Amino acid sequence: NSTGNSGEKVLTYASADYTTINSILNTHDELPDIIFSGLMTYDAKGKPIPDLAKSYEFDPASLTYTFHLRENVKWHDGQPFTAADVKFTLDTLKHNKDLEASITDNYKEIEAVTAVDDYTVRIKLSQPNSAMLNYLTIGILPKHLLEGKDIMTDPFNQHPVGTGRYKFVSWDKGQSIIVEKNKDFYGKVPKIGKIIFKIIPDENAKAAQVKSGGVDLAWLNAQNAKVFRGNDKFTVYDFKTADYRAIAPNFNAPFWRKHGELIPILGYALNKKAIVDSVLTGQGAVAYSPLQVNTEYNDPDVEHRDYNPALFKEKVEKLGWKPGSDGIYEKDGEKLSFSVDTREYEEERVDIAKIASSQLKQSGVDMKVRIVPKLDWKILECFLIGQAAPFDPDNGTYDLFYTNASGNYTHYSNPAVDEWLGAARASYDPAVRKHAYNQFQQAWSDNPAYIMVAYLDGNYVADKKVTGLSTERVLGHHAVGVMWNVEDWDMQ
Amino acid sequence: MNFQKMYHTIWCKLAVFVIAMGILSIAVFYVSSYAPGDPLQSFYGERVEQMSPAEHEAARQRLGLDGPVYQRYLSWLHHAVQGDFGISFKYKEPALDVIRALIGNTLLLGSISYAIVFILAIGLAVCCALHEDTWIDRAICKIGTIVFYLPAFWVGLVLILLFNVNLGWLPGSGAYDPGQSDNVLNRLEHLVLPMLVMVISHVWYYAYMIRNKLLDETRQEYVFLAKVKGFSRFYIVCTHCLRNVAPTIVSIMAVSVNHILGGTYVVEAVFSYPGIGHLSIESAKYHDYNLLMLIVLITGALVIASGLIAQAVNERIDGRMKTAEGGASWNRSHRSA
Amino acid sequence: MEPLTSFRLAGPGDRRETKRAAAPSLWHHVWRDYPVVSMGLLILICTGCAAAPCIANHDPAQFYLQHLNEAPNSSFYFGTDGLGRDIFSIIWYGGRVSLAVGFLSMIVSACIGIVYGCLSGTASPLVDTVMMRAAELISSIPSILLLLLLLAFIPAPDIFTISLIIGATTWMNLARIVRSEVRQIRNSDYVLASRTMGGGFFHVVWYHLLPNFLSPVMFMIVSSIGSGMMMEATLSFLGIGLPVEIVSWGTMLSLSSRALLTNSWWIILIPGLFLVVTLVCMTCIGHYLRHEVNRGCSNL
Amino acid sequence: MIKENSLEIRHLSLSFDTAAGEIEAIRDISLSLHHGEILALVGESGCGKSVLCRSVLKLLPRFARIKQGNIFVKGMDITKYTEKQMQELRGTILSMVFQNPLTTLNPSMSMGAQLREAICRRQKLSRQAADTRAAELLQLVGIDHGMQRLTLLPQAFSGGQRQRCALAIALASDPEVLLADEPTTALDVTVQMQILDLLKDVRRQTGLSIVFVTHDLGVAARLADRVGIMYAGKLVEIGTADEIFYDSRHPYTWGLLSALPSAVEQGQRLKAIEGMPPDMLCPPRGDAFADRNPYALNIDYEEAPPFFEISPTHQAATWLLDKRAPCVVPPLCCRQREL
Amino acid sequence: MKNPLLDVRHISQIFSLGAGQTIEAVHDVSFAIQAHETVGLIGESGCGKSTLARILMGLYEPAAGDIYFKDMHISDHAVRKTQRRIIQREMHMIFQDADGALNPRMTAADSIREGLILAGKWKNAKDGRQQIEELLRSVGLDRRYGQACPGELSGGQRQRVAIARCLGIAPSLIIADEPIAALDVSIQAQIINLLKDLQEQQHFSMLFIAHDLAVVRYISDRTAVMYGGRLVEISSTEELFQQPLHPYTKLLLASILKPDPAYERQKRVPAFDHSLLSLEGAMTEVMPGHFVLCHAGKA
Ligand SMILES: Nc1ncnc2c1ncn2[C@@H]1O[C@H](COP(=O)(O)OP(=O)(O)OP(=O)(O)O)[C@@H](O)[C@H]1O
Ligand SMILES: Nc1ncnc2c1ncn2[C@@H]1O[C@H](COP(=O)(O)OP(=O)(O)OP(=O)(O)O)[C@@H](O)[C@H]1O
Ligand SMILES: [Mg+2]
Ligand SMILES: [Mg+2]
Repeated sequence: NSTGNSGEKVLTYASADYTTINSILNTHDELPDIIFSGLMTYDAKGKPIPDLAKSYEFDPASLTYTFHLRENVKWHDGQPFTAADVKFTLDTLKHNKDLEASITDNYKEIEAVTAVDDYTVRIKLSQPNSAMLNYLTIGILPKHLLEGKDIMTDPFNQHPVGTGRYKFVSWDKGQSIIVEKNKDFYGKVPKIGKIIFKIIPDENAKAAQVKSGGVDLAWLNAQNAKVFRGNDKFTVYDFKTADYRAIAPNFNAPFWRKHGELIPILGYALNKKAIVDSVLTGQGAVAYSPLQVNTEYNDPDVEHRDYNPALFKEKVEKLGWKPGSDGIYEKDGEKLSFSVDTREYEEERVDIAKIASSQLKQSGVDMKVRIVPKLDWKILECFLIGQAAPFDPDNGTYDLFYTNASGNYTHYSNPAVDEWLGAARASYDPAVRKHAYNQFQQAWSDNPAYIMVAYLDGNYVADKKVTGLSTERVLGHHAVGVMWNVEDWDMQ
Repeated sequence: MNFQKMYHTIWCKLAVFVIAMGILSIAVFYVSSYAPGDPLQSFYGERVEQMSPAEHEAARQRLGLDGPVYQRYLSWLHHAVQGDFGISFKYKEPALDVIRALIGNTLLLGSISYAIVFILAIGLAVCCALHEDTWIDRAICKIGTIVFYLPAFWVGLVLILLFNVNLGWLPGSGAYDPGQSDNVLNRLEHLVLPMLVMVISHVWYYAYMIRNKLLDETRQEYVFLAKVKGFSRFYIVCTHCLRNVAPTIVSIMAVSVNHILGGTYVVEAVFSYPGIGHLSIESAKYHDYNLLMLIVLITGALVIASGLIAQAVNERIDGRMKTAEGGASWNRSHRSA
Repeated sequence: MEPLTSFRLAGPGDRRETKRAAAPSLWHHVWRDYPVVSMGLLILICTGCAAAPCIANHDPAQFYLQHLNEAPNSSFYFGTDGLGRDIFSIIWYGGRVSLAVGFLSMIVSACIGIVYGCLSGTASPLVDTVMMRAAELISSIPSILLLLLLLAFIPAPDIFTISLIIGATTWMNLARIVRSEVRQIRNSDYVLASRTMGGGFFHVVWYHLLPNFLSPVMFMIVSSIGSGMMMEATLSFLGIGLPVEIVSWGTMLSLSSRALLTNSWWIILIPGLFLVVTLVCMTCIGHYLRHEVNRGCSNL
Repeated sequence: MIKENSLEIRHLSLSFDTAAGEIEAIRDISLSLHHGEILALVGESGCGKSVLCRSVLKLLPRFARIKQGNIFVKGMDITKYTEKQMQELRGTILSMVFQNPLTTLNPSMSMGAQLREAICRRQKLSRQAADTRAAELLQLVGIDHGMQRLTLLPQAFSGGQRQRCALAIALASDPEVLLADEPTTALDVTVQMQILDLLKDVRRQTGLSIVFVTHDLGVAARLADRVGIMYAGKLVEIGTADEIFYDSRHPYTWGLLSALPSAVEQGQRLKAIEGMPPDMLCPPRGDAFADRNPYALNIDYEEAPPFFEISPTHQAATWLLDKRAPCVVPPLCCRQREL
Repeated sequence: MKNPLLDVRHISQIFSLGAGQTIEAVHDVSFAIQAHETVGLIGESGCGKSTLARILMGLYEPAAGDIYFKDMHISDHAVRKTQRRIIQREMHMIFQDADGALNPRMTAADSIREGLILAGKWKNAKDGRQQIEELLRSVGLDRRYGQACPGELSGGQRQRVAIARCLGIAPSLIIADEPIAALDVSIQAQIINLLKDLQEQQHFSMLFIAHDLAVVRYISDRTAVMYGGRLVEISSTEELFQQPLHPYTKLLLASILKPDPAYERQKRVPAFDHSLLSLEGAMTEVMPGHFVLCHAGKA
C-alpha cells in the first residue's frame, strides 16, 4: 500500500491511540506536530528556529518578544492565519484552567500578548525565561474555530485544523487517522501524499504488523526491534532519545519521609547495565543524570552511582539497617520494603521494574512491583517513571524538580536544585546557564529525585522502501519526534 | 392468539424490559460511583494532583460528579431519556459519539460469529448425536474439549503468527484497511481471524450443550415411534429431536448473547479490532462512567431483549410452555408402570 | 443318595438355591470407564505443583539475565523467557496459583450457586421469579466487565480476592440449573412423603434435594474449576489480574504474545500445554462423574 | 396345510451387554403368528415381553445382541437386516404401539403432524387428504372431533386419548403385523374395553396380525386367539385361549390364574406366587421358576425343561409333563372352568 | 355410633391451569372412614382420586369443605399447625408410584429410618437397626435389601419398602394411592396379602385407591365410586358390586374383564354416552349405608 489510487505515496505508521488531536492538549504525540505548526520549530539539533514567524526580535530590557509572522499562511480550511490566532492560543494557554498544568506552567511568565497588526505579535514576559522560544514551538490553534468554545471537549479535537505540513482527513475511531499533505504549506511540501496513522496500541501487535507488511514504519521496543535486525526487507533506525527510565520515589509517602536518606544509595544496588543488556537488548545506556544526553549542558563528572552491592551494603548498614531473617534489611522492626507502581501498557517498564525488584531483593531490599491501570500519587510509594529533556534543559527539569512545580508529582524539594534551576531559567547567557545546570546536576546527584536506571534508544523499524528518516535528532519521551523531517521522507 | 392478548403480552414484556434496564442502570451506577478511583483523572490527567480542594470541587461540578449519588443518578437518567448520555471523560466527546463509531464493528463481529457459532454448534451436535459412542463422536468431543480450553487470546496470537505474520494471507489487526470501511470484501478479510477465534472459543460450549440435550432427546420413547414409522435416523434427529430441543437452543442463544459479547472483548484486544469491548475495559479501568454506563446499558439491553425475545419465541414454538404447570402435574398423576 | 435329576417333587430339604453364574464384581463397574489417564496426569500435575520447591531446579523469581530466551536445554528444562526466567520452575509454582484460583473460585461459585438455587427453587413463585430475574440481570453484564467493576474495589488483588471475585461472577449458571433441578425434585413423591412425615425445610434440603441434584451439577462444578483458571488467564492477559510477583499459568500464557516474533515456541506452548492438559483432565473426570448417573442408551 | 406365517420367531436368544454384565432378556423363544391372528403374550414385569416385540422391529439399543435364532417376517429372514432395510419394513409391514403413551408421542409436534407422517409413509397424499384420513383414524379409535384436534399437541390429550392416538398412528400405515406392547395399561376399564373391541374389528376387516402384550389375564381372555405365557425370558406355555385358561399345564400359569382376587372366596388370602422373579443378570441354570414353584421337581434345579406338546396348538415347558414326573393336580381355580 | 376416624365433608378442589382457566378436580365430596375399616375408591383415571388423597394428607389446601380426623378439624390451618406432630404420625400415604416415593440416593434402610426419625420413633442406633430389620422382615424382605438403593430393587420390593416405612410410623390411617398399579399380577397379590395381614395385626384404617375393581372388591369393606370429581356412589362393597345403582358404576362393573375367554366372547358391553351422565344433584341414601348421586327427589 505504498501508493494510493491517484498514484500518491501513502505511508502507514503504527501509532498509539489518540483521544484528542490538539497541540495544546497532547504534547508528546506525533500527530499534533505535523498538523499544527508553532511560531518556532526545532531544527535537527533541537534548537528553536522560526516557523510561522518569519523572524523575531527580543528586547531583554523589557523582556519582550516581537514576532513577524509569515503572510499568506492559510489554515487547512482556507481561512488566513493571523496574529489573532497566536494571541488566542497563548491566551488560552495562560488562562484556561482546565489545561494540564505541566503544559501551562511553561507559559506563566507571559504577561501579555498583543497583536500589533495582522502579522506582528508582541509577547511580554513578566520574568526572564530563557527557554521561552522553546515553548513557543507549541502549535497555534485557529481562533475562528475555537473562540468561545470549551477547548477540552470541542469536536475540534476530533477534527483538527492546523497550519502544518499535513492536513487532517479522517479519523476512524480506534482504527486509523489519515492525514494528507498540505499542498499550500508555506514551507517545504512533503513528498509523501498521505500518512495513515494505524492505531495499534499493543506493542507486539505492532511488531507483527511490521513483519506482515501491515504498516511501513513503527516504533518498536528493543526486544521486538531485534528481530528485524539483519533482515534485508527492513531498516532499523536507532534514534538516540532523551527518554530515560527511573524509579521515582514519592517523597510524600510515609516511607520516604522517614527513610529519604536511602534514595541516594539505592542506585548502588541496581545493576543497570544488566537491565540495559537484557530488557533493552543493549539498545540504550546506563543513566546517571536527567540531562545526560544534552551534551551541551551535561556534566559527565557527577556521581554515577554504578552498581556496587558492597558499597550499598556498607552504606545501608551505616544507616542502621540490619539484615533480617529473610534477608531483607530491617530497622526498628520496620522492613526495608516499598512498592513501585507501573502502568501495564508499557512492557519495558514492567520488565525493568521486575528485574530491578529482583536485583534489589538480592541486596536485601524488598521492592514490590504493582501494576496499576492508573497512577494515584496520593498513595503510591514509587513510580517507574519515564521522562525526557530533549531540547532546552529547562524543559524537563524545571517543572519536574523545582519545589512545587507543576510536574513535580514526587514532591521533590531541594533548595540547591531550586536555586540553580531558577538561575538557569532567568539567564539568557549560555555560559551562565551551563554553569547553573552543572551545579544543578551536582546538587541533584547528591540528593537525587530519582533512582536513575537507563536511557533508551528509539528503535524505529521501517520497510526498506521508506527513505529519508534522519537519526540526527535526539528524540523525546516515547521516541516521539521521528517525523521532525517528514517533509524529506519518501517512498520508493 | 387475539390482538388484545398480544398487546397485553407486548406491554408486559416492555414493562419487564424497562424495569430490568432501570435496575441494571441503578446497580451499575452505584457500583461504579462507589468504586474507588478518581474519574477526574481521566479528564484532567495528572493535573488533578495539583488541584486545590476548591479547584477540585469545581472540577467535579463541571463534570457533574458532585452531589449525592442518587441525585447524580436522577440527573443522569433525566438526560439519558432525552438521549444525552454525557461526555466520555477520557475521549472528551459525547459518549454516544465515541460508541457510535465503534459499536457497528462489534455488532458485526459479534453477530456473524454468533450465527456461525450456532450453525456450527447445531451441526456438530447433530453429527455427534447421530454417531454417539462411535469414534466420530469421541473424536469430536475430545477435539472440542481441547479447543474449548485453549484460551481465546492465545489462539488469537497463534493465528496471527500463522496466517498473518508467517503466511501473510490474512490481515491481523483492525476491522478494515484505512479508508476501506465500505469495502465489504476487505471487511470480511479482516473478520476472518477474529471470527475464527470467536468460533473456536465458543462453539464447543454450545455444541456440547446442544449435543447433550439431543442425546437426552434421543433417549425419549418417541424416537421409537418415529422409527416405527420407518424414518431414517438423520430425519428423526433433524425433525423430531431438534424440534424438541429448539426451545432449549433458543434459551441458550439468548443467554449466550452475553458470552459472545464478552468474548469480543478479548478478541478485540488481541486483534486491535476497534469495538466497544476494548472501549468498555478501558472505561472501567479509567472510571469513565458515562461511557461505561452507556456500554453496560447497550449490552444489557441486548441481553435482556434477547432474553425476552427468546421467551416469546419459545412460547410461540413450544406449546408445552403454556401448559407447563398443568401438564406436569397431569403427567405425574398418570404415570404408569 | 438320590440322583440330582430325579423326578420327585422337591421337598423343603431339596429346595436349594439354583446355581447362578457369579455376579460381576462391583469393581468391574467402577473401573470400566474410569478416567485413568486423566486421573494419572492430574495427580502428576497436582503433586508436581505441591512439591514445586523440590522439583524446581531454579529460583522461579530469579531473572537469569545471562540466559535470555534460551531453548529447552539440560539446565533449563523448558527453556527461559525473554527476561531469563526458568520456565520449568515457574510452571510448577504457577500451577499452584492457577490450581488454587481454580479450586477457590469453584468453591465460591458452587456455594453461592447452590445456596441461591436452593433458595430460589424452594421459594414461592413470586420470590423465585424475582430471584431468577436478578440472577439474569447480573449475568446480562458481560462477565469480564463485571469482574472489572468488582476488581475496582480491591486495590491489591491476591489469590483469594481474585478467586472470590471470579467465583462471585460465575455462579449464575449453576444457580439456574440447581434451581430447575430443585424445582423438579421438590415435586417428587419422596419429598412430598418426607413432608407428610413432618420433614422440615432443612431436612428436605439436606436429605433429599442436595444428594439428588449434586450429581447432575457435579459436572458443572468440576468444569468451573477450569473456567476459573481460564478467567484468571484472561484477566492476566488484559493486565488486570494478580500482582506481577505472583506468576500463574495465565500470566505465563499472556507472555506468549511477546514470544510471537522471536519464535520461542517453548514460551508459547509449554504453559498452554499444561493449562489445557489440566483442564481437559478435569473435564474428563467431570464426564466420568456425570456418566455414573446412568443415562441409558440412545434409542436411535 | 402350510400357511405362511406373518411372523415367525425361531429359537431367538437375545442379551444385553451392560456394565453390570450380560442380561439374558430372551432365552430361546420360538413362536409363530398366523395371518390375521391375535396372540397375547402374558407374563410378569421384566420377563422380556417388550424386548421380544422390539427385537422384531430391531428397535433395541446397540448393546443388545441376538445370540442365536432367526426372525421371519412374511417369510423373509430379517435377522441380519441392516438399519436401512429395516426402515423399509417399518411403517409398511410392521408397526408397533409402545407401552408408555405419555412418552411415545413427540411432545412438540401436533397430533395431526404425527399422524400425517405415518399416513404419508405408504402413499403420498395431499395434506388435505392426509388430514381427512387422520381424522378418520381418530374417529376409529374413538376420539371425536378429530379434524379440530389435529392441531393440538399431545399435552392437550388425556392419557387414555394419547394411548388411543398412538394406536391410531400404528394403524395409519396399514401394517400387516402389529406389535402392541401393553397398549391399554393407561386406560380405565371402560375405555380399555372399547379399544379391545376396536382391535378385533380391524383384524376382521384387514386381516391384521397382532401380538398383544399384557399382564392382565382378563384382557388376554377377551382379545386373544392364542395366548403365550412368558417367564424370565422364556416362553413357558403357549396355546389357544381356551387351552390356556381352561387346561393350562404350567405351574406358573396356574400361579397367575390363582393369584387373581376372583379366584378366591371373599375374605380368603390371595394365592400369591411367593418369591421374586429371578434376576436376568445371572439366570438360574435349571428352570427359572423352580424357586417359586410349589410343584418343583428336583430336576428343575438342574436342567431347564424342554417343550412338551399337549396338542398341536398347545405346548408347555415343564418337567411335570414328562412321563417320569409324578402326577400333580392343578389348583382348583384352574380346573373348574373345564366344566 | 362412634365418631368416624376420618370425616370428610363437602370437600372441593379447584386448580388453576394458568391463563384464567381452572379445573375443578374434586367437587363436594363427603364420606367417612371408621376405625379399622378399609374404604376402596375407584373411578376413571383423572377423576380426582389422587387429588382427594393429597387433600387428606394436607398436601393441597382444599378450596372448600372440612376434614375431621379423630375429631380434630385438620383442614383448619391453626389446628393443623398445632396438631402437626400428631397428624403426621397418625396419617400416612403410600404413593401410586413406588420409585417416585423413595429417594433414589437413599438406601432402603435410610428411607425407613427417615420415617422413624421424623415420627419420633427412633431411639438409638442399635435399637434402630433392629427396628428396621424387623420392619423389613414384616414386609417380607430379607435384611440385606436394607442396603440397596431403590434403583437396585424391583417394583414390588420398592413398594414393600414404602410400606415398611409406613408401618414404622404406625399410623392409624393409611391412604394408599394405587399402591399396586405399577406391579404385576403375582406381586400384586403379595402386596395385597401383606396389607391385609398387617391390617389385621395393627388395626389401621385404610383408604385404598385402585383401578382394578377386583382388587378393590377383595380388599375393601366399603367402596366409593368417583366420576368427574364427584363421588357418585358409596356403599358396602358387596352391595355395590351386587347392586350398582349409578349408571357409571354399572358401566364400570360391566367393563370388568374376567379371565374367562368363553364368557368374554359372548359378553356385550352396553353403549354408554358420557355426555348423558348427569352430575347434578346430591348424595342420597337409597338404602341403609348406600348413597348415590341423584337428582333431588328422584330416588
Ligand atoms: N435397554 C435395556 N438395557 C438393559 N436391560 C434391558 C433393557 N431393556 C430391557 N432390559 C432388560 O430385559 C428384561 C426384559 O425387559 P422387558 O422390558 O422386555 O420386560 P417386560 O416384560 O416388557 O416388562 P413390563 O411388563 O414391565 O413391561 C428386563 O430384565 C430388563 O431389565
Ligand atoms: N396440581 C394440579 N394442577 C392442575 N390440575 C391438576 C393438578 N393435579 C391434578 N389436576 C387435575 O385434576 C384432575 C384429577 O387428577 P387426579 O390426579 O386426582 O386423578 P386420579 O383420579 O388420581 O387419576 P389416576 O387414576 O390417573 O391417578 C385431573 O384432570 C388433573 O389433570
Ligand atoms: Mg414391557
Ligand atoms: Mg392418581
